[in-house]
Amino acid sequence: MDPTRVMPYGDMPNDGATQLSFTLPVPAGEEAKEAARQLVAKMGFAEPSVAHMQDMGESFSFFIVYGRCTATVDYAAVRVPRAEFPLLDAPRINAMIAKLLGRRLKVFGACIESDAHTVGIDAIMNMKGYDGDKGLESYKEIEALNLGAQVSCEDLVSKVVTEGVDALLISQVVTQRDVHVKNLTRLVDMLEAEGLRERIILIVGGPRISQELAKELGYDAGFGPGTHAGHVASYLVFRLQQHEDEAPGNPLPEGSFHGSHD
Amino acid sequence: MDPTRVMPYGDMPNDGATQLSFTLPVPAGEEAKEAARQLVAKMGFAEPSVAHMQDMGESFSFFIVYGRCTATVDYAAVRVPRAEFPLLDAPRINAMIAKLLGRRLKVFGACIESDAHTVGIDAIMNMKGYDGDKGLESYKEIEALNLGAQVSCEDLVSKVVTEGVDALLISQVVTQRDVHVKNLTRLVDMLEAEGLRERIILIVGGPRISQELAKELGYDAGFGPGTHAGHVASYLVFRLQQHEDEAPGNPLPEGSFHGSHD
Amino acid sequence: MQLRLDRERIAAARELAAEIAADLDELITGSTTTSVERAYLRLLGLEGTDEHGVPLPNVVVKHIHDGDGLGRGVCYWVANAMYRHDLSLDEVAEGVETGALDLVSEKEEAPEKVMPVLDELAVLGLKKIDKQREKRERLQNELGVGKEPQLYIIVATGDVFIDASQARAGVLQGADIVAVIRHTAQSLLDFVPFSAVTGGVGGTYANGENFRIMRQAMDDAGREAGKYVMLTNYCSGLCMPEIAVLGAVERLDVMLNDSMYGIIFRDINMRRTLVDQYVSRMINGYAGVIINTGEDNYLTTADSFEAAHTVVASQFINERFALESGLKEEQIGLGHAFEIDPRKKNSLLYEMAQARLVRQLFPRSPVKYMPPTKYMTGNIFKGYAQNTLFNLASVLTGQSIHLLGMMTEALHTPHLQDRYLAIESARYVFDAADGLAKELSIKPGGRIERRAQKVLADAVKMLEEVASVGLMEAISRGMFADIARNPDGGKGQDGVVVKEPDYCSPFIDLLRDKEGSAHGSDASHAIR
Amino acid sequence: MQLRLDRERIAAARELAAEIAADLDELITGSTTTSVERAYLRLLGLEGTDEHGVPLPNVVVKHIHDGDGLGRGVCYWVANAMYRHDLSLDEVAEGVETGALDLVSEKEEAPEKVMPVLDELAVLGLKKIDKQREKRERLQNELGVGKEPQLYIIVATGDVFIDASQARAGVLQGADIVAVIRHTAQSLLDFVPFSAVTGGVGGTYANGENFRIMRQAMDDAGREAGKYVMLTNYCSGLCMPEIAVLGAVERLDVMLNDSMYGIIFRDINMRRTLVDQYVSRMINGYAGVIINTGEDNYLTTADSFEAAHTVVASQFINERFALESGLKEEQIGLGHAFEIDPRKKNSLLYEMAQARLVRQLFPRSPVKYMPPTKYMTGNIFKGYAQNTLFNLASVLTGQSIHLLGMMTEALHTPHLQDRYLAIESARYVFDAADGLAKELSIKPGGRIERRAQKVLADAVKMLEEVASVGLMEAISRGMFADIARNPDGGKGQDGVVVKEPDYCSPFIDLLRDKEGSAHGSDASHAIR
Ligand code: B12
Ligand code: B12
Ligand SMILES: Cc1ncc(COP(=O)(O)O)c(C=O)c1O
Ligand SMILES: Cc1ncc(COP(=O)(O)O)c(C=O)c1O
Repeated sequence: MDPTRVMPYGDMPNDGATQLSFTLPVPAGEEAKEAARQLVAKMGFAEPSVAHMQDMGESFSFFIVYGRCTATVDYAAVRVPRAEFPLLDAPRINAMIAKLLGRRLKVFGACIESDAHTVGIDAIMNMKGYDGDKGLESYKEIEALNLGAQVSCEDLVSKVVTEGVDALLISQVVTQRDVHVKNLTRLVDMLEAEGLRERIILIVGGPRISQELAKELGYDAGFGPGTHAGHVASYLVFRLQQHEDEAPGNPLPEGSFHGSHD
Repeated sequence: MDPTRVMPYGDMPNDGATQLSFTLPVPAGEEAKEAARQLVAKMGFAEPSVAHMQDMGESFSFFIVYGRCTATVDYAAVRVPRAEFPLLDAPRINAMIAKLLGRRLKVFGACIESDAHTVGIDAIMNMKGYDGDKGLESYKEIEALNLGAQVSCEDLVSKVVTEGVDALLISQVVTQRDVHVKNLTRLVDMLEAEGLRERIILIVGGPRISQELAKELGYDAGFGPGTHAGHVASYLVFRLQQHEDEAPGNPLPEGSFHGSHD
Repeated sequence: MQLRLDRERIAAARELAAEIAADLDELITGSTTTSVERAYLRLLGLEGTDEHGVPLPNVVVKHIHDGDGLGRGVCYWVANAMYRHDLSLDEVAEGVETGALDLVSEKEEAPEKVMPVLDELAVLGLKKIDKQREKRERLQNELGVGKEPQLYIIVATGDVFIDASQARAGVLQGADIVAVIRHTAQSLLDFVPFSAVTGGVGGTYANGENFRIMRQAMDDAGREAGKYVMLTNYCSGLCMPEIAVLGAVERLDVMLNDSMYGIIFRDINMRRTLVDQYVSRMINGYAGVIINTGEDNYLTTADSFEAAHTVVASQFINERFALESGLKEEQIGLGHAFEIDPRKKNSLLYEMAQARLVRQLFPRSPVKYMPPTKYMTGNIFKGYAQNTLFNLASVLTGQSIHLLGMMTEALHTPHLQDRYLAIESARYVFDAADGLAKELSIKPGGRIERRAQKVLADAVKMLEEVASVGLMEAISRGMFADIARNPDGGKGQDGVVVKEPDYCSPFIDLLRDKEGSAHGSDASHAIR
Repeated sequence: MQLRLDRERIAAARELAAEIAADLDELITGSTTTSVERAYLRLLGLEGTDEHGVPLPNVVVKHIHDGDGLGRGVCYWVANAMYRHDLSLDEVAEGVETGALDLVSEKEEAPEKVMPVLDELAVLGLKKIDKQREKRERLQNELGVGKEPQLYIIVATGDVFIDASQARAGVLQGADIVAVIRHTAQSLLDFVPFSAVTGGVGGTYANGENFRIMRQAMDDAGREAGKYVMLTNYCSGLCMPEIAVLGAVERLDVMLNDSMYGIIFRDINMRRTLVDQYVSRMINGYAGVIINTGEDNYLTTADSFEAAHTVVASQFINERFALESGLKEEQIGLGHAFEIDPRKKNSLLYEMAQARLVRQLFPRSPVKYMPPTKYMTGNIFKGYAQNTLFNLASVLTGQSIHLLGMMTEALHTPHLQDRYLAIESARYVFDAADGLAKELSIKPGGRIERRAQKVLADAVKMLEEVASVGLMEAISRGMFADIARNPDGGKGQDGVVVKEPDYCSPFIDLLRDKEGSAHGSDASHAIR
């Protein structure tokens, strides 16, 4: 297998075998089938073959098509942007926070705006955690507060101001019509308008969140499916460390990662 | 919906929503996922998103990806090549044969070479038929003989010579490594070499056979899934009629559609 | 496939539920809310919006609430103004809108004098519902209804015309019930958005216009498919009673309606939504609507195996609340779900125990059986297999309303093909196993029975605890869905008002009187 | 989940099957075939090909057959030459190849004199098999085997190295048994293609090299997966006994082996394949190989519901033939299938009746349960649902060898992901319903039981008819699979030879003697 020219493999190496399915808004029939075939051919698949056409009523037709993918990927050259940081265990995380900050790290979590899916943020924040990995509440050097569902950006920003936090953990699960992008952008804009953005670590997570998207939207890091609290805590320490490295020997002044009341 | 620019429709009209699945010969991991995403992007899908990655062992990874198809098809312009002929009922077919030919039409069916899948050809030839539609044996003006499975091209061609047939119905079901194309080509070549090709109606059928492929391979017609004997019988009459039209009033001489012994 | 269950225990559960409900009776019947009052205005026929697009019922009720007069009921004030100035309802509303009228500072005539001006409107309002109810019965008799388990699909595009087209396709494919999912945060809106036919996220706005459009589409599709198609929408949230009215008037057949859901999953204030629920269920009851409750959702946040009994406990409570509002058992579609982790050994065995238990506890209720959602993944094929077993569990345990599982549950709101494939698989499984349940018996004393009995026993234990601390405290302790809410938190608290002794509404009696006051009846089959 | 079945009727079926087999005993034990004789040469250690690539066993046997000497057995002629010229087996073969020797025109020494020259080779040949059998037992004890229903996957790429890699992945995913499907027309080849490791169509060539490569790959993968992986190939077709030898020597664990399949679906001559089957099963038996029969295939050509009893009737006959060859019940993997039209109402109910029936009729046999194939379509999702119910039927009715259904059955030989998804769904269903069968009973006298009883009764009726006309005539009448074959038709007829009175082969006794002559025993559990 040539790692610089990787392609799908169904029956034989490099046969490109790919399964597709989609619905066309045309009535089922020979013309519809041919349209499906042409469509897949236009997308560059060789030998497109309609395995199944189903009349779905109301002039909708469902298709299952097989074709040979003609593209290849240089697997050797694939680079995935990710937040690169060492994974630490809880005692080490606590020790590092104590050493670097000299006080507990204050972290707020919230599922913002219309989103009411708290299971993800609960998994990260709450004692119980996820998949056997305890949440941030279990870290003695972290003061974790989970604000729950449907927290408006206004409320959240005012909490950052009044209660002072080092890090905000935002969850977004509903993504239809890109509502998550709208919500996340709104929050960053408001934090920036208040001059708070640079003073906090801003993290977002959810099933459709990637590091890439997070960066694009102005967040420090993005965490997707399967994240554990340990990842997030390690990342937080990594960021504290980074700060320390940039200003070595210089203990973090109160308020540097901390919203103050001014 | 603009019929000249038809594209897939999942949630909203023209959202292009398409589901793909395939296997890549690389170990599961972030790089593999990114490779899958890139591959789908290279095929022209917008917003490719990996819904699922599964380690399958042995450095194989399975992917389910959603993307937005960007191609459109001019549905209004789609033309499907098909054998255009009127569908007739059995009495009419019998009457037409009697009138046009003045004798019974002799039809042999066979599943050729290594192929042993007779269910399809049985459905067309045998009394019992398919889906409630009786086979060619049930037509009183057709003399139908089903030679069954694994008939070698040699045997078949010699039968055409010795027994004299008007039409040959060939079935091909196994298509792996294009073995059907090889078998079908071999038969046509042998019939041509013997000077028999023009004297018979040559039809092929099977789950992966289309009119297009049939024509390409030098057959008169190709029938795919869901074919009934009635279709085939109607087509045969249509061909007899065509002949009649070309030489009007001129009854078909014995032997014209009939292999003779010379 | 019958489970042997302890009848004593079931009776105990019903008694505890009655106790729990009774404990809240004073709060519930002694309070009204802004949305209850708006609902009454809607029933009286008040429609339209002001120039800012605020619905007139909101304008009027806010006006009275601001004037601290809600304790007497909006109907009183409106009637008072109508009576005094000889105005129509619309004219009164207009007066409020323009500022020409200040209802609460009007001279207060005696209720006996003013209230009769509403009689005609009230009766007219209910007539609209009567008519729809009759039409439903007529159409159901004419066309018939789907066979149980009835296939329930959802549409959720955010655009009612697209919803309608996709739903019509679904009906032609075999769906019996169609639900339009609501815009993501509509339950938090304290008004019903007018003329919002497009633009919803994760669902379409619920309002009268959209109900009407869908009703028409489903009547048409149903006629084509040869059955009466049931139409569903949501009246949980801050506008429960209003949406109940809209649903009743537009002939919806099923309404999701559950305070517990609102409290727990939408952080709506307890008092607000309990009061709203009481009135909305009276309306649902009157309209012949089937309600659906949301206990199934508990298993998405709590452990889906360990918390099985919380679903059952809540169902008993919800049944009681429903009966108190005058709903009949045949209208109480309690929710439960197939949510056990598919990686758990014997998950199907436990699911069947649970599903059969619910079916036997509420034999006359059209229980709503929810598909796997929590443990669905991006692996749509695996998901399709999970849904296949769900379909099988449903037909084997004799469920009523069968929500179709979508193989893409973890990915997006249903696409056209997802819905089609879901219907296809369910029809296949229901046919394949059509008579199978009759041919199998559950081993007495075996694991299925023991599991069902344990869930029931745990539910009774939980009901005891709830009864002893009260429902609101139980919720505060996170006893449902592992989510805690406190009585003074949540949205909409400010819309709750204690009724004055001279509180007036023409509807309470009118609604209750329907069908020989089923109100407060027992579960008739009831083992108690 | 137990069916009540009529023990008398089962006993009657076994008696009729014995009659049917007895009727053919003279033909079967009184004849030999070219491939039987080639198999003996292979057992004696003759390998390699001539310069045209023709395997030496073929060269030698053809030579003797051409010389009309096959009735005495190739072993006699070879031994005669070896004895007379003091040559090794290889030297004799070389002599034949070069034309230096003409075995049948040699002076014929007395068998008592010449046959002993083969003794050592014969024992050596069987030793190779003994060793493999011991190795299998050792590895199975060490690593354990898969739990029933055992997951059986196929690979069919036409290239053994690709097969091996895909099969290894399958084992890591959870497969217990791996079958390499054969090149499309290999069963019609009258020789075993040598060194054909690639280039197969619809499957890979079956030969010693490929068996060895796969065995190694499966031993490795099995070690990694922590179980002994069973390897399967096909010894139906014109080379049945030879491939049985190759399989025995290369430690295959399962071999598809069935004359009925060859006759009906491959148009192989009846006499030829019945004789071949007899000897190949002796070899399978000796090697501890499990055979698989092909009755499941009948339902792809005949009506899958109406013809259910033909499967059962054939299974009784096949069991008898297997016992006659010395196979033990634990080695007789009779085939049946989940092939009822999924559009048929109650298909699952009938499938379960049929599957449970077969399981109870042959309780000690590792029956092979085939997935839906005939009614699979291009709709891979629907197919996935069909396979999910198949998986469920399998675990509920307690099947042994579970052939995984592929969602792409109607489209292509399995792709990597098809196999993975099939394993995943089966593992999910088997876990989800692990203990379910124990918790359910079949209602006595209900539809499941009645259906099973009817199929059994019809099978007995059919066996009566077969017994009265004889098996060959029954086949001629199209009683199996709706396909008729006549005794004098089909391929390979010219390779059948009646044994002379002085026919010799050292193997018949050696093979039978193994394990205290199980030969011809009854189904030990047998109700008869
Ligand atoms: C449970 C659930 C609900 C529950 C939520 C209960 C609750 N309190 O959370 C209830 C029943 C209330 C619900 C309601 C709705 N839901 Co919902 N729901 C789900 C469901 C079944 C599971 C979600 C879940 O709990 N996943 C488990 C957690 C652990 O996974 P996770 O969120 O991905 O979190 C992990 C990572 O992403 C990450 N992570 C997540 N957040 C964060 C944050 C940070 C900072 C970090 C570091 C990491 C991180 O770490 C977590 C652990 O690894 C999904 C379908 C599915 N199977 O995914 C639909 C789903 C999410 N819901 C959906 C919808 C549309 C709704 C509704 C809006 C429908 C409606 N119109 O009424 C409503 C309203 C809710 C609302 N306004 O948000 C859609 C969203 C479609 C889309 N992509 O836009 C889904 C996908 C279902 C569907 N196919 O339609 N839902
Ligand atoms: C039944 C079956 C068998 C039976 C065949 C019995 C028999 N006597 O026919 C048995 C068990 C023997 C068998 C064996 C094998 N099979 Co097979 N078999 C099937 C199966 C399950 C169904 C085929 C069928 O009967 N379809 C029903 C008929 C009615 O449909 P049809 O053939 O398409 O016919 C219709 C039309 O196409 C048309 N038509 C067909 N022929 C003609 C001819 C004319 C003239 C006309 C007008 C119309 C016409 O009209 C018919 C009615 O509408 C398919 C899987 C599937 N579900 O499709 C695999 C399948 C066809 N088999 C397959 C293979 C590989 C084999 C084997 C080669 C495997 C092996 N290596 O051992 C063997 C060997 C057989 C051989 N050499 O051909 C593959 C082929 C893969 C490919 N695309 O190349 C399939 C797709 C299974 C798979 N996924 O691997 N098989
Ligand atoms: C009882 C109930 N009400 C309402 C909803 C829908 O939520 P919303 O109120 O956000 O529309 C659900 C969803 O599952 C539910 O179960
Ligand atoms: C008993 C039996 N033998 C053999 C085969 C395979 O066919 P072939 O002999 O063509 O390899 C099958 C296939 O289903 C079978 O069931």
